[in-house]
Amino acid sequence: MKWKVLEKSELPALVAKLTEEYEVFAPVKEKNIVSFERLSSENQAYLDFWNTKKPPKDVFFPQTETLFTYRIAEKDVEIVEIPAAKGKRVLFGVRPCDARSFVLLNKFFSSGEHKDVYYLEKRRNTTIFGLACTSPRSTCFCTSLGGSPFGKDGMDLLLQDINDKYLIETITEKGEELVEKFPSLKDAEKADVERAKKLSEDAETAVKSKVSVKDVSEKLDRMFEDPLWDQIYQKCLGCGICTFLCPTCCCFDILDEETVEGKRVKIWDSCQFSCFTLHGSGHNPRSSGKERMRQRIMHKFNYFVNDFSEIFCVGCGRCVQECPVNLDIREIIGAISARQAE
Amino acid sequence: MNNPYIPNLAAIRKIIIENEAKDIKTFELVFKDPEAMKNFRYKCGQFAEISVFGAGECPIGLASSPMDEDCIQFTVKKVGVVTTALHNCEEGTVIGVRGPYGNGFPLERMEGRNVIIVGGGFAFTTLRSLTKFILHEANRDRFKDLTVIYGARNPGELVYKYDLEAWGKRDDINLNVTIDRAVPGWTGLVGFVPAVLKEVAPSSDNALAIVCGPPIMYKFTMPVINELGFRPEDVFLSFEMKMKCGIGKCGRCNIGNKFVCKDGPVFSYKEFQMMPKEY
Amino acid sequence: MKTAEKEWSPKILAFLCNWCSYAGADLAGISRMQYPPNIRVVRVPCSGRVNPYFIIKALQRGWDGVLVSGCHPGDCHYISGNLVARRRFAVLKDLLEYVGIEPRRLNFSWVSAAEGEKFANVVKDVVEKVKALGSAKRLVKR
Amino acid sequence: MEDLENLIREIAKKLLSEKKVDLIIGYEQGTLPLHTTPCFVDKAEDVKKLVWNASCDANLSKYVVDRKEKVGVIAKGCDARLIAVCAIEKQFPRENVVIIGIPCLGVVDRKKIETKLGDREVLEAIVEDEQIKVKGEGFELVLQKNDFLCDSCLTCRHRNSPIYDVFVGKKVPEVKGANEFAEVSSLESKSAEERWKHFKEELSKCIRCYACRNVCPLCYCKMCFVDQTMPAWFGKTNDLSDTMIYHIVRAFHVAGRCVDCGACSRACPMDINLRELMKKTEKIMKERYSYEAGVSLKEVPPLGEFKMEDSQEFIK
Repeated sequence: MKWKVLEKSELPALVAKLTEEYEVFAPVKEKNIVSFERLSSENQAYLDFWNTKKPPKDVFFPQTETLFTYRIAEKDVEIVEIPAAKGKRVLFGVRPCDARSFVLLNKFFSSGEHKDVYYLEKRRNTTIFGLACTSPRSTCFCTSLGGSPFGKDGMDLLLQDINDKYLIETITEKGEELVEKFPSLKDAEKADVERAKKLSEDAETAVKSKVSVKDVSEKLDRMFEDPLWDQIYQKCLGCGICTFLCPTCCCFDILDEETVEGKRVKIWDSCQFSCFTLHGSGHNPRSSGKERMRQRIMHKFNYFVNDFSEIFCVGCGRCVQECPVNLDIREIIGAISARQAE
Repeated sequence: MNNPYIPNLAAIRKIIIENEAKDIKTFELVFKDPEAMKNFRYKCGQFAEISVFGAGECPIGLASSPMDEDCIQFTVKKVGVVTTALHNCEEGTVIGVRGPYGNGFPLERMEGRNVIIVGGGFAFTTLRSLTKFILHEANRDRFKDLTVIYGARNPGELVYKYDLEAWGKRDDINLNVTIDRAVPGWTGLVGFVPAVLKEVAPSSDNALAIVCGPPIMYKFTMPVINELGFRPEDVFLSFEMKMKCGIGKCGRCNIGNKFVCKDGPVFSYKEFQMMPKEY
Repeated sequence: MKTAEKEWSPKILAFLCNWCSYAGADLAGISRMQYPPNIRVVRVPCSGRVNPYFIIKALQRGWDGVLVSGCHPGDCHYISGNLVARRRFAVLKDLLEYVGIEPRRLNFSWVSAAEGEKFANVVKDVVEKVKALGSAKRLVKR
Repeated sequence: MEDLENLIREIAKKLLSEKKVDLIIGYEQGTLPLHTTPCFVDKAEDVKKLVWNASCDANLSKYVVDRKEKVGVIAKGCDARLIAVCAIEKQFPRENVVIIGIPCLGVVDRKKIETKLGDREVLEAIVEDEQIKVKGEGFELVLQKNDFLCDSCLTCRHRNSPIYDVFVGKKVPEVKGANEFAEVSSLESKSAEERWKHFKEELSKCIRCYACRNVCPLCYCKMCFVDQTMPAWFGKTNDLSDTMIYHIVRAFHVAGRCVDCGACSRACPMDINLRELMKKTEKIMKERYSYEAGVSLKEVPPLGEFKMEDSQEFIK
């Protein structure tokens, strides 16, 4: 682990230099909305944000991704594969909660006999340059889910704002490789590292929102038929905000697209949509909002835990912030953990 | 890294119309690449994702026997977008096949035991694969008595009539074909599958039962299976769910924490009892 | 490039009602009236059968213009199909124009079975207008 | 406000205990400042949960469609009008719904407050009649409520539910002199090309989460046209053409029914101003068919009927 210092005024130059060697994706502000965009001459990184509206998952798992194209000639078909993107990428300015989502997504997409190469290839070519969180919001609950505002999970480097300058902490070899391209970076002094440590502790205590997830998974094992589900889904509108803006939600659909040439695409889908599980016959095993809400909670806090020993939530708080009817996942988790063990 | 989303191309060699309503057809496919054909090794009870280019993909159970090496077969009912498009295909059309996926029937556990196959309606496809496999001369000795109970609404809806006829002539299979209600000209069994199962009453001694059919059939067949003394771990059911990727990634076909596509589609009755009722 | 531009001519999708406009088009043909060959006709039972999706889909697929033609008000074979359609088209046209679709790409007419000449003139007019606009870009799916 | 809140609770209690309704749909305190959340009360003793203030922005008429039991709904002007539209469209028997009309002085647009505050987060807020007091880390501000109301509320024509069974409190004066179509008119005055550019930019932000559709009480279709597969009319990806068509067709589908409650714009996580599109449909209906949605329980929406003398200047 290495610590480097960067004067604040030098950051734009560092980012600019990165764009020369990498495809850089960074938070960009446009009309009040901050989201990860590919940096070009037309936009610039914006770091003065709480968190991006959309999580960075779409850099590896785009909302619409072409799996392959095909040409139909009478009865015959020719498939044209899309070569994996070879370009090296840097994902810059990722908050620790979102970086942690990549740890979970990696586990998921690389599990089993068949791996999702589209996600994994892009992830492998990418260096993740995190940005520590000095002022968490009231809806942040990362510390309840194993994260922290200065957490390093899923990152290769971490940029930390220590008031008058930045510290760059290299975490992995990939991160080191990147730092080596900037020989002018000075080593950090002990006092700087100490300060970062202090700020990190402050930030951690600033995360006031807590949820108790300790035995939620075990409780959910026995709660499939619990009357709780009849209550909590009632106000849910069944839209896709919570899942689309979730850094870990990664369910998708596969479709053939009608364009000049044939295209098979993978698109974001949501367990909250009624068509998600609708059979061709018209039968729907998750026919109401109740089953769909239960699926979302069970998937994150029980099924995923069974398979990967981790909760599929990083506590970023986006679903809490953006839900049009203020259906707060923290309350649901609270209600589950308040259930008495029978 | 191997890309699991790219289908193999296969040409439709033959289309067999299976029922009177003409909405169930069997498609016989040959891979364009002979190498791919050779590498496509599957087990009875597995399925594949079939692509009709321009319409999309859907999961279909393999209806042929793994012993049929020169082609694979799928029996498809015309229901949704892809199956309709497939039904509109002519012989010679090239479609896509990804797979095989899923766990398949527990053949190892069936060896040296009596096998009871219970099927209803068009869900008989993978059971046909299994029956064909067991009856194959290279395999028949590995299994003991084979009892097949298969029911359809009426004679016109019975699929694989050519197989049923051939099997009927053999003495190494106890074949019971039934229809729901008597119709003129039908000389075989009449009655719902559970009732016929009760009548045939195969012994549960050293036996394994495989059940496949619509949910309503499960509901009435399982009590009979229990009555006959089968242990839950000796009974296997095959499930259907809406699937897209077939490889446990797209997130929609789970029943509880089991993905039907990769942990199933075949589950023992014991596993089934542990699963939440959401299917 | 210049010649290519000269050679370009629009593709217009025309939905013609079976009872009036289609017959009107037929009459134009039988009467040997000349009109540009840029339209492709979809015969529909009534202008009321024209779902707004048809029109939007045509634009999405890159048709340069759309023409919907039915019986004159009062003459609908189904009494009021065209009157229901009229409101629908009015709202759809207003809305599509509002988002920026060029108004002249969306055309509607009443042509009776006896109005062969009117049909030929409508087509001429539509083709000319759309030609002046150039090929469709907005809403076209690439 | 206190006042109305108590009146609401009293009426809710009365309706429940007299068994006139099985369920009251209202608002309760949310988990975040400036938020309330829909709440379903079926016991008289629970009515104390009900609140009323200017952050009661959810359109509760959404929860009326498809309900079997008899319900009482707290209805602002816009909510009540949508209940009326859905009732005309026979989405539920009118007698199953007790509309508890409430005078509304407009609801707060949180996005406007967020824009004003920039990075500062509101940790505590008190919404009063005229003012909103917001507090956060190192700041405390008093905002004039009228500066932070939803755009829809600024030009609202029916702050008092025009249709109701019970009315709570005193009617408030209606907004005077506001030009509700100002935004639409200004867009109309631009060239087709400028308008296209505008809508293209605006709608390209869409992530197809369908919050605008699902929050809309008028979008009660069992299967939305974008979800249909046989035929699949339009694509489901976030391709610009498909996305724009989704929004255009949705606007078309609510034409003559939309009452400008503003729920779609408020729900949009990407801050798309959907109101621009919806408001246009209202204008078309007003100009062409002199129709205003949700003010009567008799008149059918314009696209459900016709007149011989309807305008047809666009038809040759």
